[in-house]
Amino acid sequence: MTTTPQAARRASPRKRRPATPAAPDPSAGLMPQAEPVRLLNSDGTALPSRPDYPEPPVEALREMYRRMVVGRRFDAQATALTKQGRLAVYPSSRGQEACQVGGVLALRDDDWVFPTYRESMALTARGIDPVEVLTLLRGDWHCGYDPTAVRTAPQCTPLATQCVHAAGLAYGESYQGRDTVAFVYIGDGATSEGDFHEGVNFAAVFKAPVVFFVQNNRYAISVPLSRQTAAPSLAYKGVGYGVPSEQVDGNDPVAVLAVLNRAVAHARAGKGPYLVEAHTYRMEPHTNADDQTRYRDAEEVEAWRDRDPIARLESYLRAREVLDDAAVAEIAEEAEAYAAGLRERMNTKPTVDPLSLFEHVYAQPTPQLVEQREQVRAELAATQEEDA
Amino acid sequence: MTTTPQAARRASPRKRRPATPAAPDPSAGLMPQAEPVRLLNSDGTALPSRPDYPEPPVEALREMYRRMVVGRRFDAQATALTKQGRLAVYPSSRGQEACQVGGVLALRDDDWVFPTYRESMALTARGIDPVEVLTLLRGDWHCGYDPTAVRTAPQCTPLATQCVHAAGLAYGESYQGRDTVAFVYIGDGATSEGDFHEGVNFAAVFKAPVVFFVQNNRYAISVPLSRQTAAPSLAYKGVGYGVPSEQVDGNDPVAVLAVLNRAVAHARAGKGPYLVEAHTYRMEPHTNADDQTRYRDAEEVEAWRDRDPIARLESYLRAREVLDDAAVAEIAEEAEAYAAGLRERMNTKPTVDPLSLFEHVYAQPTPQLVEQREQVRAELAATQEEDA
Amino acid sequence: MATMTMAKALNAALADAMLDDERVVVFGEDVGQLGGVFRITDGLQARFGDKRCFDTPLAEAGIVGFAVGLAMSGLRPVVEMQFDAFAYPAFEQIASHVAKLRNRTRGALSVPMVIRVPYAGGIGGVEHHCDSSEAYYAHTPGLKVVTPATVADAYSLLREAIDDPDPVVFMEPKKLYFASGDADLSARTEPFGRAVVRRPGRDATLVAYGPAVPVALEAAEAAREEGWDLEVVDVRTIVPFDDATVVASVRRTGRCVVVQEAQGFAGVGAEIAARVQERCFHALHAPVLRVAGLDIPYPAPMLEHTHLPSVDRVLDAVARLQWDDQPDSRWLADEVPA
Amino acid sequence: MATMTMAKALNAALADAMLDDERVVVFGEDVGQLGGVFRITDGLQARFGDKRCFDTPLAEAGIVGFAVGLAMSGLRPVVEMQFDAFAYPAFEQIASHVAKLRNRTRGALSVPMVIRVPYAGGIGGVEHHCDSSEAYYAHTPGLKVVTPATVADAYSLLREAIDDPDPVVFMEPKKLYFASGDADLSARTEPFGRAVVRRPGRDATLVAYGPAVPVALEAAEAAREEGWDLEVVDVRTIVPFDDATVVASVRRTGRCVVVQEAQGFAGVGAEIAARVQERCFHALHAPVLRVAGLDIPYPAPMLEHTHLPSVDRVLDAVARLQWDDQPDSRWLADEVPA
Ligand SMILES: Cc1ncc(C[n+]2csc(CCOP(=O)(O)OP(=O)(O)O)c2C)c(N)n1
Ligand SMILES: Cc1ncc(C[n+]2csc(CCOP(=O)(O)OP(=O)(O)O)c2C)c(N)n1
Ligand SMILES: [Mg+2]
Ligand SMILES: [Mg+2]
Repeated sequence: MTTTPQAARRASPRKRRPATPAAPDPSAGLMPQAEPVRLLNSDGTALPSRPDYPEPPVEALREMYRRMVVGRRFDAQATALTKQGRLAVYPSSRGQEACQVGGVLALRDDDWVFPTYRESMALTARGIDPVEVLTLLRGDWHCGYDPTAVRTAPQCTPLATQCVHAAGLAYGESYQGRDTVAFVYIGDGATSEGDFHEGVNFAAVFKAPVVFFVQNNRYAISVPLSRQTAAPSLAYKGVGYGVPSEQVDGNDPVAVLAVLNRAVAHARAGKGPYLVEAHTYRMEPHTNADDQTRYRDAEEVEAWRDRDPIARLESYLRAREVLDDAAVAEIAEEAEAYAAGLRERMNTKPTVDPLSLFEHVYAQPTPQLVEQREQVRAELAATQEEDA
Repeated sequence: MTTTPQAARRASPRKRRPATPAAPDPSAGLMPQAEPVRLLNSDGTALPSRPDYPEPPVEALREMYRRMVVGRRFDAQATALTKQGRLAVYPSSRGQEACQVGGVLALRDDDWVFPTYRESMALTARGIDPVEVLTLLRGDWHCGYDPTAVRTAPQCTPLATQCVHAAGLAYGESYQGRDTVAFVYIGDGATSEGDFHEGVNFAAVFKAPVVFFVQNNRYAISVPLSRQTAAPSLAYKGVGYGVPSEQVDGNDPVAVLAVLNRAVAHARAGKGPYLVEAHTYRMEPHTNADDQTRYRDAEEVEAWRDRDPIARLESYLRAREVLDDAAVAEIAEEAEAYAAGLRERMNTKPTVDPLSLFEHVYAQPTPQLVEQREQVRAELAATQEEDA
Repeated sequence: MATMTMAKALNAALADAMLDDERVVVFGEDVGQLGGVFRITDGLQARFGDKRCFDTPLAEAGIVGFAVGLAMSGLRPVVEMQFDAFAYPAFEQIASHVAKLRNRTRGALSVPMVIRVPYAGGIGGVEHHCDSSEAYYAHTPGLKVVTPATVADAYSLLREAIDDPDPVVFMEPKKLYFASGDADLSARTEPFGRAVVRRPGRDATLVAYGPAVPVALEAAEAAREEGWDLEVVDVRTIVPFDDATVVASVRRTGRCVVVQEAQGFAGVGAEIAARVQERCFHALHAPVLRVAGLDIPYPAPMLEHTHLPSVDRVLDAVARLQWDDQPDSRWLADEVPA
Repeated sequence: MATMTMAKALNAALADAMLDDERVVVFGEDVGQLGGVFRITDGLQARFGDKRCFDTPLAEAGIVGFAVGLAMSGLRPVVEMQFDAFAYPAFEQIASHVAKLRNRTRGALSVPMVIRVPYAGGIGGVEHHCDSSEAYYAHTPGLKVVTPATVADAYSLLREAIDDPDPVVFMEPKKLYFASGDADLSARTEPFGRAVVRRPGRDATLVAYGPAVPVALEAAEAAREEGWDLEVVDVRTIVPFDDATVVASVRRTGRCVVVQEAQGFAGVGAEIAARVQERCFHALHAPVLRVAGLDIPYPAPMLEHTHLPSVDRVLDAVARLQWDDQPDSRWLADEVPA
């Protein structure tokens, strides 16, 4: 039998019914707000408070201000050091102070931070010796600090690879009965890497206490956000992993800390990972070696000065009367002293023993490395003779 | 000045305001239905029709039925061929007929299909010679068919890697003014791979006409869905890329075709990629070599028999009076003939010239390969002498 | 001393390691209830619970990166890559992190772990299931690369790898999984990093590792009839490489053939040949020859026997070791065949 | 004939290829407005539009896989990996697809493309920015691997690579980007797959490629004073390898040192040394020696000079080529230092 036109045309035995059935939305509690969370206007005046994001204690905000000011000064000093040839390269995070410092303040000392090359300010804000933080960028061969001592992974350059490390570390800690939270700093561009996907998914599947903090500063070197995603917001990626997500005005220090406090509390409570996107902006070139005139114009950068996170927090704290001229001056002095100390300590080229090349490749050098070390040792001896 | 307790306790100058402001939801049109789209009950009786997913023409459904029946018979024959040692291995898609055939029916001949090892049935349903489809599994060294001739990529084993190929192919086609759609078959497990993330994102950013069709058959070999995602549905991943997504009852042939028609139309219209998750079930082991008793019990498998997509469509088409005993018998005969033909043609071990090893490694063999080929040629000559 | 398959010996090594050290965790794809597609982790989840042996999402970079994090937290991860070619997605994690973390942190952060990779062919596997990928890892400083050829070594090398302070890529020759042999499950064989003479001989040395070792031994047997007494050295640990044992053997025999299954170009066999001729030049009566897989993508089951180093190919190479002190006719012509 | 930097020559090659063949598309990270971090794609987007030269999402597997799809659709992708170590995420796409698609489809589906990889060190780069990764690709059948050492070759080899029917991994020595030289932008130099004698000599052959070629040439100059007349062969295309040119040279000189920047173990230099001693055994007065990078993760700017093959190291190796016909004292001791 073949289908007769009649049979085909015969109306289907269906009743029409309105489009979608009303069912409970399984994405409830996972989706971010439609608009970035904001607690301060750009001018620093307060917005109405909101129950979902209680404002952090004012002491915390004042401490945040202090570290942001010192952090910005540190950042400027580091950029200056590149000009003096004391640093091989430096990626500035000027403009991202609220994010850099907010992440650190939301954490306990025994939590683990997984930073990128962009987080030098965050690390100094965490209390790591700035000279150690800059060791690698100075041209030395290691990350400077002892990651296990300061609970901070080496600054990560292969983009997004730290996401899976954080998932593993966080799972391993809870596996061993510790309530450590792992905090991942990552950029907008790096969210395009497969390792971001795998890291967030591993954390979600294993309910690992990780906070993924995306600093969306609009650019991956020269590539604008529009080439990284077609989504309304990077925070919309969370729901695909069953991970609650939020977006926040990354230049609103009060909102950043409020949102990160909630995210960290969520992770610490054993509810699994949390994803936060902070909308911010990198005021400096990608690094001192970058030529930003090729991909963005001065006006765009200027426009962001009005949203300066430090000025914003300062005027709010002055309004709250926990900051006055004297305090501002005092903190500015502290920042200057911090920079001066760094400048001085960086004033020498570090010297490194060539034979250290063979250390820490393996716990014990292999016979091949011993052989190569002896050759290098002989070469060095020879040159010394010549020089003598 | 240090913060005085008074200052700290002084209430912040805020008015309270209700939680979230009502803003337009940027995720509108991206999120899937809360429940999988279903147009038929498990018993094949019709559900109320819905404007968002108009029912496909009955001729198409009848053709779908025919290909599903033939496809299942082909699949059973292929499994049988492994027992007779005619196939090295075979991954069955029994139970997934609605998805296997639905994808093919939603496409034009000049669209491109990106299948996995699981899609042998889809490929035969697309009209590719079954012997060609099984060439690789027979132990031969190539994919069997000419991908450019049948607009079908080689069946892909490295999981999720085909997602980025599809994005590139689709973009390249539209770049050259052709309205080709690329259709990706992928499994639930493979969505955990970084290449899935990168492929969907590339397609979204470049607005490439790709339909990503996730056959969620609940298992990745032995690993259950719960180890792949903590999300309510795999379709929730789309919003993170700004890609409209839907979930569908993968054992409801009418719904599968209706949803895929819409997805393909969306892509063809230049609106970018579309993500569809089909909830289905693999009735057979992962491959003939798999021991499913280690990870799931017979009851679970049995329960899915009641949702058999073929029985479901058959009873619906009978109700629509476009199918009767005679037609069913006729199609069953066709399927038997198809299987018999395959059985017969597979009844011999293919022979391959060892020297073909050196062909198509490069457009022209390198001097090193020429050298190696001559050595092998000499070896073969020597053994022939011995045999003689 | 018990007789068992290599698969069983590997399984026993994992079980014993988990018993001796509760920091050892085993994970990967299908390693839980299924016990792995080759059953190497069979029964571990039932015995040690699903926290000690568990399945992960299907993502190899994720698996290795997750192991990095677990190692940072003080655990001892042993991960399974389901097949050789399916470890490639993890290449960045392996080359840029696993191999370098100790060095980048001056030893403050070591990530001891074992990455188990079933590799090589001879099992009639379809495409992407039979790659020989050891050279990629051996060329990456910071990794140790180990491959057993006997049941006894499978057990002891895996135990040693798990105890090792450095990350170890543990390459398991698939085709030997179900070959039986004797293993004393309490004893270790040679210390880590030592090659071993599997068969003493006077006339020439065959250097092989992993799946090529049985081929070399078989060839040595067959060579008897041709009147050649061949020594067979099993490399065992590609990194660190045991120059002493190999060089001592070749200096004694004066002739050497390196046998590997992997495609030859820029493979581990090239390194061995280069090292041997550097160190044994004046002892060599003939060039160091190599018998390796062809420089092609791993072929189909029907043709793999033509691709794989065979006893005949090894014997052909031995025959070319200039016993009559005549130069190898193959290279006599002024220009190389092209 | 014009004088320009290698960077400019590569830029010109891309522009000319895009002009000659509209199927050629250039993409990657920061290759658009920025013109690439090394400015190799400078001006291409302005000149050819953002459909011919464009930025992609930040994902290397995505970039290479996207190129596979574009090639399937008939285009000719030329992709940039920003740095050597940042190509590792694409390793699976390169090894399992780019290298194998032609073979897996009996030639029905070829994916001609060029994967540009700025590689190696000598530029004071920080970690992950100076890997020498050529051996990973050279060991993968189905890929061609090319590396220019001169400005003229940079232009012509890139043009040839783009025209080539096979996928080519094009390794660009970073430290030579801004070295100037003469290039005739219309001419091709040698045919693809040919090495070239950069400097004729009688006493010994230095075989080098990419960043090591200038070192070898400098060493050859310096060797004059020591009374050695050294020949320098530039390999140019690692795959396919030009045995004829190398073997002819070594048969003439009777001595050979292979120079490479990459860590030595299982590197391309090992393959070259193994091939040369196989084919030139009776012509050799000394073992083929290798001068390579140390077997360590690429070191910090402060120490890279100690890691990199230097003129002195090359001369030390040449001095060990047993001119007095005495065996190399280094290997005389029965056991190797350990
Ligand atoms: C895997 C990998 N690919 C490429 C690079 C080169 N690279 C370094 S930073 C950068 C841009 C990163 O942008 P984003 O993630 O937004 O972070 P941001 O620099 O803006 O803080 C790129 C492409 C890298 N480090 N790693
Ligand atoms: C990159 C990669 N890793 C691992 C494998 C081994 N493998 C083959 S099929 C499979 C399970 C895939 O599950 P799913 O994606 O759900 O597809 P299904 O088999 O259920 O159709 C695995 C792990 C592979 N082929 N590729
Ligand atoms: Mg950014
Ligand atoms: Mg599945």
